[in-house]
Amino acid sequence: MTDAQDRAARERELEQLEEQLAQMRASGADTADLEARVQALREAVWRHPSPWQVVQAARHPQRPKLGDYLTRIFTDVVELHGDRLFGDDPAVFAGLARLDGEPVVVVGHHKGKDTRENVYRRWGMPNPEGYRKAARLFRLADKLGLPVVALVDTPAAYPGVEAEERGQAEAIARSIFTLVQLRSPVVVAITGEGGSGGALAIGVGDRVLMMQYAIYSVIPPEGCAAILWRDAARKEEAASALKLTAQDLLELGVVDEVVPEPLGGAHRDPDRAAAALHEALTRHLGEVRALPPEERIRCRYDKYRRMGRFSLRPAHAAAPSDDPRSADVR
Amino acid sequence: MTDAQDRAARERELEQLEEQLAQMRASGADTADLEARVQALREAVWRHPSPWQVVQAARHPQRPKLGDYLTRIFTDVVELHGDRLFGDDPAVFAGLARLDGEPVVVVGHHKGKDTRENVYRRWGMPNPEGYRKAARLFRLADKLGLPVVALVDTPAAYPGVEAEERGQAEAIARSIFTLVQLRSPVVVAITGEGGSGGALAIGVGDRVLMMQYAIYSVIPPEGCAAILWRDAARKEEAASALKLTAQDLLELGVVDEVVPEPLGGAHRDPDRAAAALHEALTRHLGEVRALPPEERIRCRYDKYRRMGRFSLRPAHAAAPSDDPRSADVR
Amino acid sequence: MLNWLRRPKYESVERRDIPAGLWAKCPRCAQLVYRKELERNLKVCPKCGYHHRLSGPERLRLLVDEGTFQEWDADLASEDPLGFPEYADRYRQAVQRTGRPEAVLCGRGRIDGVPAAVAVLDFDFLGGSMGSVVGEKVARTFERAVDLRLPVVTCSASGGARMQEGVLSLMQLAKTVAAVGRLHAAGLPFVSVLCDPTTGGVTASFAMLGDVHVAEPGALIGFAGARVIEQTIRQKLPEGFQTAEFLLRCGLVDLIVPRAELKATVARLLHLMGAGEVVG
Amino acid sequence: MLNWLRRPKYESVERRDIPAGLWAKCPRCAQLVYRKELERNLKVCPKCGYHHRLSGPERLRLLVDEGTFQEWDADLASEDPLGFPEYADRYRQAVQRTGRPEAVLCGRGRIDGVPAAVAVLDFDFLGGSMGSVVGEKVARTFERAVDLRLPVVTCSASGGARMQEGVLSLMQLAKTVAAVGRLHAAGLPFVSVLCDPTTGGVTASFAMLGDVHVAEPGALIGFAGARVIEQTIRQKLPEGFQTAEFLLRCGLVDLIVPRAELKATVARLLHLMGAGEVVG
Ligand SMILES: [Zn+2]
Ligand SMILES: [Zn+2]
Repeated sequence: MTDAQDRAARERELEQLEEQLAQMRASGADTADLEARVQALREAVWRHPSPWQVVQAARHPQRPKLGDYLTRIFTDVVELHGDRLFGDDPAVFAGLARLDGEPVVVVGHHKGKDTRENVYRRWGMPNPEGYRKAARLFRLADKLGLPVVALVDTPAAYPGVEAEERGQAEAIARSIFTLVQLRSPVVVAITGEGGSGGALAIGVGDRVLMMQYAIYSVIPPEGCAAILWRDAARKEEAASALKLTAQDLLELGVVDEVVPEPLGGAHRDPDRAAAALHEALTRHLGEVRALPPEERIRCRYDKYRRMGRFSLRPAHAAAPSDDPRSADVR
Repeated sequence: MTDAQDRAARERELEQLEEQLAQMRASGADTADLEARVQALREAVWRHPSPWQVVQAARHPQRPKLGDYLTRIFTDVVELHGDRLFGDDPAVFAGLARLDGEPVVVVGHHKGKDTRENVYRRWGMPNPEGYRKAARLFRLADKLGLPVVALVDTPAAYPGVEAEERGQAEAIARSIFTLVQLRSPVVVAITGEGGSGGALAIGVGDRVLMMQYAIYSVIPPEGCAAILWRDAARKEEAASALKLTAQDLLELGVVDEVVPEPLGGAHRDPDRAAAALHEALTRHLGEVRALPPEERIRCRYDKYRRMGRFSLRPAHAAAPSDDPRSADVR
Repeated sequence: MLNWLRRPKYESVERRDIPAGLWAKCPRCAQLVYRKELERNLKVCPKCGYHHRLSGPERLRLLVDEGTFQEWDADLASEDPLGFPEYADRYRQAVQRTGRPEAVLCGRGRIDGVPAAVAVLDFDFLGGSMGSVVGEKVARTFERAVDLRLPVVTCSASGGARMQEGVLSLMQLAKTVAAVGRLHAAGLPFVSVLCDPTTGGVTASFAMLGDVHVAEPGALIGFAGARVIEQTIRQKLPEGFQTAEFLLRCGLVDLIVPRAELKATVARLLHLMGAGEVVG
Repeated sequence: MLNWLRRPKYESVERRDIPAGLWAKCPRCAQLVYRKELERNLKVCPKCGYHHRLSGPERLRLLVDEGTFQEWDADLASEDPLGFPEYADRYRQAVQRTGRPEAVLCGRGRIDGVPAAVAVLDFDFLGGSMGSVVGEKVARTFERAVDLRLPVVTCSASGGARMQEGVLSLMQLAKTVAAVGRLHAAGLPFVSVLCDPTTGGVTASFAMLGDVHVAEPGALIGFAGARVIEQTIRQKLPEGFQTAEFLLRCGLVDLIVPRAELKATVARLLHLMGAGEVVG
């Protein structure tokens, strides 16, 4: 039995035990023994989860969504609508709220809780209107001097004919352009799926946090496997190759902190997940808030300026440049 | 016979003579006598034209349009397309060009030369995309430090369902908002019809010039007559009441200079009309260019801030306020 | 505070919207409603939720905390700059009929305790049209707000620019937009409340430049008039065209708020935009 | 100047687009064209006007005055940051096959005499994909342009972000957009030339933020790939979808310029945006 098969078998066993446990609890039976077994197995399964396991956790239907965090972390939430140009995109939330009593602008991808809502919100895949609504709120934050909190959870920008017609690429580029130049503090949290440009469009900030079992990738593992091996079924290998887990991205310098989740995923204890996210948001926002705006913009520029890894071609490397950006900087 | 009837009779006579003159010229006959008669009659008819006569001149099918001025006044014209959001509006021209050798941004309403082109360009009535394209070019001028020249000639913003859906009012308001805050010099010329908000959207500048037989009105005379007297046929009275001629608007402080036209209208000698407009544009642009941007923005603010006439209500006028804006300022 | 503000006259509104007597007929659901009940319900039909139009003073009473309003520039009056036919008479009649000086009420006050500069357009006065005085008073409201570090709340209800002041009315679009620019540069919040109806030049100027756009349910909001559009496209307009709900779908309005919640919502928005801290 | 720049190798382009021998078959009109004639015609089909793809060096030769190009950062190379399957091999092969170091050529030169900073993406090199090196070189091009007060011209031809560098490639969108912001703040012109094909992450970053967007006729320009969209909407895409002409109608492109006029048009645009005065 391979590692992956072994892992899969244990995951199935865990699922079965969890179901059994739920039934026993419902019937009022004594569950102490079973609970201990479940906990032990859960720890075994999740101590070193495979990247594909994390992908599944990030996409888990019960995983807390924007709305779950809004109600637990923020108070006084008022959703604002519309891009003032064409429409209002239900796949993007944008509004005003309080974080620890202080007003902030909150923007995030809006997935649904059931099929009907998912259809309405396009599974959190924005159209250009969504990004333009977000950018409008970013500019409002800038005008009023309010911090921005962005919660990222999207499979991708919506791939549709009308999205292309109305400038999906322009909307994403413009939103990033707005964020990198914003005077306001910007703290981003990848809470679920960080799907490429569709995520980055609202995911550029002074600090980027990432939930423990969230993913962030330039392409979905399935798409990667289809391109690389012409076989979407090799998605597990692709998930490993893409380095899309929070720990990977922390090591690559793309995210600043990994926010811990309950073992096995935030859906097992949304309150605890939200509390951890809340603590991290508060702490990071406090830190970036302390900087003067010009300094903050400069630091944000440098942060993204440093991202990426490259080296000097050996043939030319005899005399390394004294430009600090010329070589690998991580 | 009333004044108006008398005037109409003389206009008809002038038209007939002009036609006769053209035929005689074509047949090679001696036209000296007839030319003198035509010239005398033309002077009589146009020495003190009625407002309605001016309305007709402003709407004359042969009146020079944006394209006629572009070719005569500017060089090196490059039209740019699109609002980068939704579409490209053929009712608005926007581009780069040279005025007296210096680069400028040129924006203007784009009417057609024949029915087919008029349909395509919606008779110069913009959709929101047109105003958003214009505003994009205004921001480009601001970035590059280029002056803006805006040529106004539109019956109105296009009154359509889709225009409303895509925020016609927002597009107009936003374009004005962009213009009042622009660091670049902005010189506007009303060359034909200045149709209310549809004209003002690109018609706010450091200087506003107006061709002698152009009109500028908050409502078309026909619409005014329909509202006021429930009789669109009383458009001539309405044209008088609305004070929509260049001379009226100069006296009201809305325009800064009246640009002379050939007797009877620019269409009688487009070259001469363009030369006069060119001279005025050059002169005014030179003047506003000399100011530092902050000063220019302040002056532009004050210019519009002063527009309008009002007084203190007699009951309260015993102690006039010392605020200079409290009373009529013209 | 002026007398007419403390004791607003409702006659004109009532004349238009409600038949005389104890009972009023709702223009939307055609049901008869007891007039006192309609008043108690903020002129919202208890049967169908139709939001009757409010006069400027009614709107002010709805929005601003009692006893906190200080009016600005009540003494500005039009001087009929074009000598426009019938304008002087109609203007005088509007003053007499409404007991108010012009189509806008401006001043400062508190909204659920939040100090704010307020401009309320009055549809009863020549259709809430914007001429020199309305433009001037609105612009001054924004300028004073900058001086006093106050947020601005406008409530629009207007047929557009005032025809009788010709192109001078049109210039009020530029004037008010320029004043909004000053508030924007000062980083102060602007909530634009769009009431029934907001059309033409008012929509195409300050009213569409709010940081947040709040509309009343069912309010007519648009640029071009329905009749002009019908003549242009030569077909019937779609159901619900130019309503607040239509504009929400088109991305032009942030929130639709029932009248009973308007004051609390505006106050909350002002707080959330950082306005609560300012002491007025 | 590097050797491969003076004597560009066309093989790879020719291998893909043109059958071996003296005659080439046009992929659009299927007619046979004499290869030398096609070369003389800037690889535009003389029968139907189809614009064959150009390699990076061909594009540079088309755009930049002979003998004026000074390359920047030719020595930057990917270091396979994820240890991604097959990447190291494919990268090495791309270097060998094209004789070029990466998927972008950056430097300064003159365009019809106008000094400019130039970045040309090379579709021959791993589909012009943007990884750490492309992002870094593009960002440096904008930064150096600010230092030297030069305008920037980019020519994009790219399948998007480079999958094999994972989310580091995605971060190049933010990096390049931030660098465009610096150029913007410096008031310097940016002409973005969109060549066939420009898709994905390159379109969604610097390429869509030009002051002026120039596209080649028929060029494919878009964000999402056609196959992904077809799978999503479950129907055929409209005729001409995501072509330059489609984007012009959608308001996303300023000008469509045939290849023969590209250089003169870009130079003219730079002049008109005030770039001519800068001495390089
Ligand atoms: Zn009712
Ligand atoms: Zn061909």
